Amino acid sequence: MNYLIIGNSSAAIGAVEGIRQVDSTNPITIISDEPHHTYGRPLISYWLEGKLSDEKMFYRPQNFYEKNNCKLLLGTKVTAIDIEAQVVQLQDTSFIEYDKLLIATGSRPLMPPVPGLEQVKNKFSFMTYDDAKAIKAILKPDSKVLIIGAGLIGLKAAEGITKTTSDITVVDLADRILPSILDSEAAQIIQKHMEQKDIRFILNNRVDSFSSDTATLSSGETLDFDLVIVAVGVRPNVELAKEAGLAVNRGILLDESCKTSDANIYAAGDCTESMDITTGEQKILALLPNAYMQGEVAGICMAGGQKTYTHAIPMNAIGFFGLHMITAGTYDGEAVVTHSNESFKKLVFKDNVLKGYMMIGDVKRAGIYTSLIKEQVSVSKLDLELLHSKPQMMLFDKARRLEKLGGVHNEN
Amino acid sequence: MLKREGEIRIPSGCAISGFINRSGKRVNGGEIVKSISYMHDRSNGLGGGFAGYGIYPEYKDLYAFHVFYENSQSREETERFLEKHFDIVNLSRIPTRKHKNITHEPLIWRYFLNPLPTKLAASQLDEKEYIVQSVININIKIDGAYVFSSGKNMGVFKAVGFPEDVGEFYRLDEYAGYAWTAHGRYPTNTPGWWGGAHPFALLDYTIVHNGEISSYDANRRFVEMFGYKCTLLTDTEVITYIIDLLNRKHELSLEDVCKVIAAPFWSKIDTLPEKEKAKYIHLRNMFASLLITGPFSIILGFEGGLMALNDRLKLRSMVAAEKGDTVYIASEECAIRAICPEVDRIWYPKGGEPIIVTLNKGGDK
Amino acid sequence: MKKVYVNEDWCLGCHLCEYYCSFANSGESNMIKAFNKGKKTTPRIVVEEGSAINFAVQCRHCDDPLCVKGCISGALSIQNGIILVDDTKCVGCYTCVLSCPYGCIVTDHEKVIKKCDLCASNSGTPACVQGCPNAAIVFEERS
Amino acid sequence: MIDFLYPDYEIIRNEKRCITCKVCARQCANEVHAYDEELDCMVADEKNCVNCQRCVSLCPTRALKIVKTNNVFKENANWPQVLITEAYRQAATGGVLLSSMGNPQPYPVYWDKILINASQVTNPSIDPLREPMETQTFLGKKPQTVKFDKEGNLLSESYPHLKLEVPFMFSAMSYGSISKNAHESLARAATELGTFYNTGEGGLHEDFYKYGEHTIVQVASGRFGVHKKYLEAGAAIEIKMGQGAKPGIGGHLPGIKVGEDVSKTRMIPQGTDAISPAPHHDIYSIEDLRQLIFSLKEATHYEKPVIVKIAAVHNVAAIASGIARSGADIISIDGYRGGTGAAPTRIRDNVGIPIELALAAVDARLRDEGIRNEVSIVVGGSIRSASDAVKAIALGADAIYLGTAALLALGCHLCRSCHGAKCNWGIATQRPDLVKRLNPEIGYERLVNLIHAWDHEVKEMMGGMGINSIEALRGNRLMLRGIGLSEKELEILGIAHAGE
Repeated sequence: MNYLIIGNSSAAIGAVEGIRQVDSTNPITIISDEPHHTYGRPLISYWLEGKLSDEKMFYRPQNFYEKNNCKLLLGTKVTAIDIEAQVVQLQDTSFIEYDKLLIATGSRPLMPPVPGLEQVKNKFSFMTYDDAKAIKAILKPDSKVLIIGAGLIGLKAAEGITKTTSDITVVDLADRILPSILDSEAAQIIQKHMEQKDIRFILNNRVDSFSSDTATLSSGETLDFDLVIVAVGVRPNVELAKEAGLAVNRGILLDESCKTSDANIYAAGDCTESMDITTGEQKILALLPNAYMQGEVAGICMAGGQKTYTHAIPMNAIGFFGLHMITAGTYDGEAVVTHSNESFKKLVFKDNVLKGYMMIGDVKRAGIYTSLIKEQVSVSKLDLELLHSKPQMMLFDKARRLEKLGGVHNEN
Repeated sequence: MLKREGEIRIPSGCAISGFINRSGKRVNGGEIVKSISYMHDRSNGLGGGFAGYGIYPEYKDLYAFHVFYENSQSREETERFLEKHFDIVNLSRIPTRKHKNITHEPLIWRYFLNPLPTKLAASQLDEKEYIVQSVININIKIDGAYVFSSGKNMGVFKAVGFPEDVGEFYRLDEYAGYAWTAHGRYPTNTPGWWGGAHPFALLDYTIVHNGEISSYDANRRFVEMFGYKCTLLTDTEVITYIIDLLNRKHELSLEDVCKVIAAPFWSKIDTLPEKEKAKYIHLRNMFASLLITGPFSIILGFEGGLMALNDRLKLRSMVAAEKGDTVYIASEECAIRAICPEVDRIWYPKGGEPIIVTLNKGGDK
Repeated sequence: MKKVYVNEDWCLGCHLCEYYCSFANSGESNMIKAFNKGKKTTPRIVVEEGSAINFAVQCRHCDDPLCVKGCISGALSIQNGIILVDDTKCVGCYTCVLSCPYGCIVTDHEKVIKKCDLCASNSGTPACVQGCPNAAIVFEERS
Repeated sequence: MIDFLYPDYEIIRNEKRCITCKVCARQCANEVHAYDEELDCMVADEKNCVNCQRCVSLCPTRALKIVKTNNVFKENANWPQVLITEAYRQAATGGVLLSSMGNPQPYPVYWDKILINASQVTNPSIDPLREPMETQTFLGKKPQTVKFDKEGNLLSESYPHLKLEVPFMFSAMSYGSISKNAHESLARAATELGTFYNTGEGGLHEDFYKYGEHTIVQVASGRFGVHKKYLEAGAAIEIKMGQGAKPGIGGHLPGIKVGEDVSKTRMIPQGTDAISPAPHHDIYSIEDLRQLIFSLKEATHYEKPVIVKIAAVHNVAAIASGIARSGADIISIDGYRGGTGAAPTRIRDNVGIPIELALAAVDARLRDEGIRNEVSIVVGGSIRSASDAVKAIALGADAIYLGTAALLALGCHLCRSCHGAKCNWGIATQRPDLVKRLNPEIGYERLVNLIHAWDHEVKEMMGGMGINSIEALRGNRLMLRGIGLSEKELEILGIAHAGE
């Protein structure tokens, strides 16, 4: 048996660890177009901020590949997959055979078609270690930075550079920051907090055109900048899969064992679609935990084990300047909102189950809510008052608690 | 003022010796005197005594009472009592010889007698019980009188002194018996009282004992519920009563008597087959207060036999030997070798396991 | 593997486990120092109090731990069955807080995150177990 | 209104040590401790403090101690402060004073005036670590005959008896007066130890029928929880005629302790006071007792020994003799220091006699009458240690009932506030939040430990005396000597004075 993995991030690492749970011997080959030992992709903002040294960037210890009997081909691009021959072709036109293949190609930043953007010299995306390194190389204390996009990536980028420069402007088309995960009330809290740290937001607006150091907004305002960070979204890297003839929608389509339409090919991570159980829709859930767990399921199944990945939901934990927020699920339903001190919490119920929540500030024990969403626990069985007040195990009945916490089986 | 037996309980160490000829051959009393003399150091001159069985063949159907009198009033009073209740066939002083080490001797008398049938019938007691009650009566009620032997065809001879001196004093070389026991005493604080010397006797039961039982008061208070009165406060006395109660009154075999006084441990009983287990549980439960603890080695003499027993932990020395028809038991091997240098077999009986030797069928009675 | 379990029938809600936990992880040689001058130090065990029921909750050291799988930095790992956090790698994103179905990743301002390590870094029986006055918290093997 | 009542104790809190963990406040059912947010420290109001030591025990930094207040009334040798205070209390309420646990007054404790013998030189002591040492005990009427058939099979009668692997049993403490967890601890410990616990007069909780082989079921004047299944459940039946703490009166369980479970077990309505009549209204004389004994035997097919429990009162020897002749298998005598969950103070402190004297008198009397084998004697109230037990057995007891000592093993600190129903140790209470403080898993183990320890000490003392089975200690009064006792006391105890 010969395993091949395209990609070297969370999904790929999950797959290695999944394979090794079942098969401790057969060789694994990992091909990545990035030149780095596996690193935590979301760590780049912390690195940029100076919170993390280079050696702490690594997602797994230095001896990881060796310990797991992995052959590593870094800086190497796969150009094609031949599903009949069970080989992949590399950029140097050589071939590598596989018995089981994992596609974990991830996603890439979207570049909006704004006139003049192509000519901007100091423009960056914020997806990779190299992106962060490039930004750091050029960033100076008096740099004027323009960030296009007030999503997670854009705002983390803003936080990452705020120690170096204080002239940061974030522009977004939407009426609020983090529009995909927060409602306007929650967004306001974060925005206010970030504004206190001198981040400037221009919302309901867009850049109509760029010159080399100026952006003109649709409102007519012009902004000078020394560098632009573009963070308007990502696009899954599905081309290889598509060209090989695998079933692909927006992302690669998988069954519950993370297998593609070809029996020997699996996929995981940002390049795939998952079933969001809060909506019942197939969608790309570009989240690190999601990537890892898909990768692990794929790995186990590639090695002949059995495991399924079913309880996917959108979820995010993130903090800006010490203000933490955790969100999960979807917000279509009946909301229960509580404010206390500097905290905000919104629980959304539909069809008698918790569908989603947002917590800002006090996020203690949020995972209990997450598990309610994932397990689709009927709230009629729970103590609602306790449920609304804070996440706690007490909201379950005794039998359920025993099962969850103790493995204590009552004699009766 | 030092107190004597009966006023205080006196612990003592001792020597014991005994032998029996199974075929009933009568052996000169000098033998047992010689045997016990070899354990001189186990006595301290404050008490010695002997019991001989088969020594009165001419009076073998009569009870032989040996009595100490402190004065002639007590003798007169006792004899009035005896005459009232018994048919006295013979009475005399017990022959003794002067001995330099034996002093302060009381008046020592012997009576061969039988209960007066009318008195016996009127008492509604069986004969033995009649004897026992009479002996207790004399010992408690008549000041200065003490019956120290009361069986048939047997007799106890005891005094304050070393046992070998006591043997000479009583001229034991002039008696012959099929079984003899002897006792040398090592009391720790007594001026010595003749009645307190051993053996202790009741009917034909005699006990010589080496040890100090720790269960004494538990045993005493129990047997006293059944009409006994422990006047001497000695181990030997209470052990004799226990044996009398179990063997004579409850008709337990001597083997079973041993299972009461040196009962098997519960841990042992638990492993026995059902039938035996039920029996031993019954015995231990019923006679719980007759378990004897603490060190003892005893030789029980009775009509037609000897029984030797050690406490269940064997805290006192006791050795047994066999030569032909004769079985020897003594505190120390030297006491046996002294009178039987070449034995067929010699062994150390285990704690709680009795040696019971009885006359062969047809042996002299 | 031996783990810490709480039997809610015997939990008195006295909160001593929290204090013993904080103390054990304080690095101080005595408890008074650990809480000196009102210093509040967050325990890695949480007592939930109800009207008649109380119980303490701490890391279950799951066999299939969502916190470890979701960790963006590789700070969380399983070593000999114990889920440990490497403070130097943790960036405080709280994805583990989001993931843990028992609410057992503790956050405070002293460290990025804290969690029960079964007192592996201390010694022997976990401090909460030792300190429980009613044996409601036990350290044992359960199937 | 002034009530003239002042706290008996002061709580001394070492502020340097207090870490404000609030465990004292959380654990005090009497609400003595509280946290003051404004002051950010713990405060105390000792008015309701009963000195149960719960807070002291749980304080993780040993910041607490409770001391007797040194606030004193004007000294008066005739009117001690406690009597004055009691008068105030009664003047306020018009009620009978209630107390709990055993008589605490400074009457002589005869156990402390009796010394035990040991072997020296003339006979050897026995090492219990090397030699077998037996404390197994049978309770019940002894067989009177021993006969075998020709095959050696036992023909004799036998009587129902209890076999104890240790000479201790747990004495009657009702479910209601103490908690279910306390009962479970006792039941499990008795089972593990091979001995018996006693339901007391409150019936048997349905969860504990499984411990029946190690249970003595009690029938008291209130007949609470008594039914056929109950009688059949136990290994023996005890008729409670009296209790050492309150001879002459019946039991009283305050309604506050009668919750759902207690009500069901006792077969009485929830929340009502459970009051046992002073006498059994079907026993006005000794012949009536005989009838009840045989009714109970009849009901249980003569398979179970019947115990009659009496309080030690002045003519206890004659009463015991009567009971021994009434068909009882075991007589249990409860001394005036025996415990209670609630008793009128004046009765607890002034009625009855010491168990030492009662036991000595009863044992001697039964022997004098030659009927000691008809019954076993079990004594309680209060045996405080293995040495007390050795003395009791040497005086003539067959076995020992332990009540207070067992509660101590469970954590009782003898604060003597059981009647308040707020026992902070989860023993003498029915409040669920307090009851759970006694984890039977711990409780039973501590009971087992205590009895094992005492049993071992008994064996050690026996070994010292050269005795290797408890039968040989029983009634062995020669092993005892009195010290500082009068001729009369020595005579009653049947022992000599030390030095004799």
